[in-house]
Amino acid sequence: MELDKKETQSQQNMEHNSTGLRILWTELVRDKLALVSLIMLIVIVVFVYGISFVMDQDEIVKVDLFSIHEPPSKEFILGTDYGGRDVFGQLIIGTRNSLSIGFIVTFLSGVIGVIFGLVAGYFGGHIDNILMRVLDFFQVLPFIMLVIVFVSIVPNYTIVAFSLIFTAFSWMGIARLIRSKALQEKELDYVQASKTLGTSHFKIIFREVMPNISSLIIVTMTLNLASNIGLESGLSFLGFGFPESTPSLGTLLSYATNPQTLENRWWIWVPAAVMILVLMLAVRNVGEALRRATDARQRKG
Amino acid sequence: MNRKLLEVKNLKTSFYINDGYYAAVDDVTLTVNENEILGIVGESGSGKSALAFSVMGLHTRAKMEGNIFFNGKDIVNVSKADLNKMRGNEMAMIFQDPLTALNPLMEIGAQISETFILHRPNMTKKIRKDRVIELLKMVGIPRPEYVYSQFPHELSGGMRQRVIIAIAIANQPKLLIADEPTTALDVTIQAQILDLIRELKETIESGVILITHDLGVVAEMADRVAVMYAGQIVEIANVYTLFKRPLHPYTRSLLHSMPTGGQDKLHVINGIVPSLKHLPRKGCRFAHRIPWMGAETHEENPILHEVEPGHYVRCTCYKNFSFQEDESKEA
Amino acid sequence: MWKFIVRRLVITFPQLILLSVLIFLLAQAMPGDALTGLVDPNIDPETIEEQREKLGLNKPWYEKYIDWVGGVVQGDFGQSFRYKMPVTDLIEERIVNTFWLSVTALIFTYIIAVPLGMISGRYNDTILDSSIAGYTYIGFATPLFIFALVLLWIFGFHFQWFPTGGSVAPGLEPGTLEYVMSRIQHLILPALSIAIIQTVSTVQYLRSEIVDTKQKDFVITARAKGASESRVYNRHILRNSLLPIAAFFGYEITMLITGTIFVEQIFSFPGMGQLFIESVLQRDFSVVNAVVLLFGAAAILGALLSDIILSMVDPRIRIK
Amino acid sequence: MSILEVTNLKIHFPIKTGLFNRTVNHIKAVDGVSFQIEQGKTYGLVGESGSGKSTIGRGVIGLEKITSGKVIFNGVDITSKNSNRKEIRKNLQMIFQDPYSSLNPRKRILDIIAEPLRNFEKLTKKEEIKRVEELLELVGLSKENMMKYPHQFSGGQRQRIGVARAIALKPKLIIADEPVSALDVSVQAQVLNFLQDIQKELGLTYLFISHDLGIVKHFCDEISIMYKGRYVEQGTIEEIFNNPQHIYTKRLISAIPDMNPSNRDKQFRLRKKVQQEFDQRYHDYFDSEGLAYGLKSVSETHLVALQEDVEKVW
Repeated sequence: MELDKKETQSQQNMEHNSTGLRILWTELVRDKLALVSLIMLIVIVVFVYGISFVMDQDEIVKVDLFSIHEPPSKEFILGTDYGGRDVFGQLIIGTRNSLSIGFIVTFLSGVIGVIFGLVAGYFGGHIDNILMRVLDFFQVLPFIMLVIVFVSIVPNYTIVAFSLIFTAFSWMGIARLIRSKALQEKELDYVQASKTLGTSHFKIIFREVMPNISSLIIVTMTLNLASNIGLESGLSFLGFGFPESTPSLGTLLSYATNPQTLENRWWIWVPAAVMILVLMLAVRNVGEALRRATDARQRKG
Repeated sequence: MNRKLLEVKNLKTSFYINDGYYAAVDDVTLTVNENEILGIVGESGSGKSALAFSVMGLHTRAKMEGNIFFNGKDIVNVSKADLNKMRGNEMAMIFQDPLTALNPLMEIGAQISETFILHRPNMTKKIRKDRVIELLKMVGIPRPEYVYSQFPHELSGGMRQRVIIAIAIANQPKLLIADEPTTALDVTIQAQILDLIRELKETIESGVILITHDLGVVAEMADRVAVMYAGQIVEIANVYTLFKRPLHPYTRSLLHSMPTGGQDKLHVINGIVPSLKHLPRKGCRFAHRIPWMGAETHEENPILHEVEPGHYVRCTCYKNFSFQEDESKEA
Repeated sequence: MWKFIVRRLVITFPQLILLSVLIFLLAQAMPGDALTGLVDPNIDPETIEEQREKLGLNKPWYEKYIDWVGGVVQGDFGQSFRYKMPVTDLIEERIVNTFWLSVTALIFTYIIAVPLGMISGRYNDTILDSSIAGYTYIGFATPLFIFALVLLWIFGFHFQWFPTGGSVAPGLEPGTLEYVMSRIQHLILPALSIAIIQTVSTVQYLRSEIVDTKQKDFVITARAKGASESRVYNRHILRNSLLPIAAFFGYEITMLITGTIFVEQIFSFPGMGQLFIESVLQRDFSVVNAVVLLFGAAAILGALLSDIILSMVDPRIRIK
Repeated sequence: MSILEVTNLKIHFPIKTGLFNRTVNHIKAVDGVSFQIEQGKTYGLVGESGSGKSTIGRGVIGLEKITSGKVIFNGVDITSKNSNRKEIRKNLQMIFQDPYSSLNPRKRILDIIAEPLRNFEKLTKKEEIKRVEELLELVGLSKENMMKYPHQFSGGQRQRIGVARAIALKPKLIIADEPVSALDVSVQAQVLNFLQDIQKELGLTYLFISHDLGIVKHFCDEISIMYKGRYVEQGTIEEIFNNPQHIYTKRLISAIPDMNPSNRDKQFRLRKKVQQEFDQRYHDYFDSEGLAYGLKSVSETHLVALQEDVEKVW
């Protein structure tokens, strides 16, 4: 039984590995919820980036003291905030900014994490030991606090600076995951075979091992995108995200720390809250569907 | 002749895979008598382990049809509570992988004692411990008092397999099922474990089902042998008969492909064992792997039939079968 | 086991030192120093320079670091230039509040997570499991601060069941029952929001741990012994899966820290998290440093504690 | 002429414990092993798990760091720093145990077989495809398979693809590390026959590592038995199987299940007898650390690890 099970399992693994990307795609399309989420995401992205292209950002963030805290009306679909600024406009720009930062940070931390993890896992031994101690240290630190401190002391604070700080403290999760997978992968005979065939370490890491964990990378990065959007809006909520002039979804929510706004002016913060929820759920749905596709065991139930 | 202990009748065990049920064990009929070792041989995917799990009622998600009579009860239809009364008591199992079959967080003593707690609830703690230590001694574990309070990871593979055997024989079961008990072990350890199983069988006088992929193990251990291929039994015979006069083409091919020394070339069986989903559901399942024999020599609906007393074969194609090499020599 | 613990401790010390160096370097990068808050801007530069020399602010960085660490070890975090009082005094009352908030949140977390994880692991792929999965699904996607805001909105403002800010109602005498009750009342909402959101990962962790254990070979061995399903579950599966959970809470400290920062801000709860945000906004950096150092050390020690507990309960580490 | 000459090979793995990962001890995976393989022959290394047989193979090909000793391959000392690694790599190839994990599931058969060619020979696309076609034909697979992925093949076919990759550079020596132990009996036969065929065709030399005495007996010319990193006995097939000298060899041989059921009681008694001898005369065969003694020759080709004066007792 055991032997049979192992055999079929390894066969299955190989099967889904070899055409991994294609299977990821078919699985994603088969999962109705994930498909709907994906379509919704695409619509939001196109809509938000499209509109913000035509919209005049300066116009939106301009303070208009004659129309403070107006409820939704024809002129302002979602009303205005304490500065008389159009909430709908801010929502669009905010969503765009939150998404952009999410993409950038996910990509950067993904690149760092994957390289770090692959190197640590593939070489193992002392290199792994040292790298993992570094990683342990970074991971145990309270992420939010350090980002806040860095954000507050960086001299000319820009979006680039923010992305870099954010990235500096968010690559560890994926690095740990990739490393543990690389540790398993390098023990497999195909890696040993490549070594005996005279292939260089660099080639083995990136041409042989990496393609075999590509689905894991995609899945993890998708799920990271969701959590990065959440973290960014949290930081903006606390006032340590984007610079004041660039609205984010968290900025809109931070107005709700004013009890008056929280209690009586729902139009300012509820849309942003809903938007964050929708984005995170949609991205997660896609990510989870991808993960189910890669995790044969979960698929079997 | 010994009394019948276990009778399996037309057993079919199916698993749900993706889109439907597929039978891993298909139309299996066999008996195990008291005080005998029945060997079941087959390659991976032949359904031999699925059969063992069926007999123990260990499948959680399988659909079982047919009957398995043991001690007057039909395991296929017995209640969970009754099944639990039988398992570990009247019938017990030895598993393939000693490294994973023991609970890593429980002391060895506690894991063996559990069988007494379950089936001999009146036994006092003191007696229980004595019995466990006695069992450890019986399966050849040195320093049993010490091992009693050790954890599995402190023992070697061979020692762990002995512990698993101790668990299995604790209540002197009438039927002992050994599922590839030595596959994960080195040859010298294998020999020790097999000798141990044989000796224990003599002392507790139980029937044994020995499942293995190794023809050599069967030759050394079994009284009777059932050969399984693709979920079915293709041949059952007394062990001497089977090794001297095998009939079914699969049995004969298998024996021919073993390196025994002396041959120049090993016999190669064409093709591969079909996977569960792609089994031919009609006709002789081995048909397509004998390239030099046409389909017409195989029966449409082969059944296991008795060709001489105690020797059963599925499909009548064996009458026309000889090895290609032999044929070409004759020609 | 002792070897393991000692090794683990050996890893912890460099972590603590690294943390202190990091914070010290951050402090150096921060505008202003210990004197900035104290001196009157009208005093002439020469006097300031004199003061600086006297306070040791002109020493090389490593000497300053040693002075600073020496102070920290004795509980001296310097002066808050905002409040003109020692940071230690400022932190003292806040830390008690945050401690109780964290403990309450942790208790809630375990009350919620363990039963849910057990149910959904044992009855996986049933309706019960799916409904719990529904909760974890929403919980994962909901940022803590949004959830806390909504709780505050509904139960604080709309129904007015719970206070909307502070740690205790004003005017109550410490030590009285009313005082204690009021404090508890102030804790419930913030602690619950942390627990309900943070719980999600614990539920999932426990569930997958149980589902994994269910498929282990030794579970089949137990069944083959004739153990009933409930015995198999309680004696073999649950025991083995709860073990990592027992050690989980040390790691939760990092999550709790993040949680308190948000929640204290939203519920105006006078704790360390709120102090931290306030101090950063007011550029009261000596306070910021102290808070980061304490929280960082708590997280490092929490991880240490988890590993030690694990090494004590798992025989595979205990006996080597 | 011997193509591979190993002298006093030692491969030790450090055991690290303590506070600073200090090396406190060594696992002597291979502890002073010497042998030579003649061109065109098959040399079998036999032992149980942990005997160090695989480590020798991995050490020779460079997957494991050699602690000390000399490995002379094709007249070149490959342990010395200045030896031409590239040339050695080309002539020394390996076949792995697990046909499922030894082929990268993400690569087409073409890319798998062409990997060594791309590393060592600058071929045009066309030449490369032609070479791969030839190799596939040699291992009995059609060229249509080139664009397929490993999962589309059975275990036996995959193992042959692994062989095609190993012989792509026309090596002189192939290290086969348990090449059939992951396969079913019927498929084992197929791969073993095939390995013999290409050996004749290409004049290959094999270092055949296995735990299965039955297969070794069928496949090898000369074998050695390993126990805990040391040689216990070395000789031709006839010498080892018909005239085993060391108790461990006897034990190993008596443990092989006999395919004739009529012999079972004889086998059982033999094992009991060997076990008795093992228990009684343990110290004649193993030193105080439980390791084998140094080798002494019984005949020109037959070497046994025995204590110096044990012959007198005999």
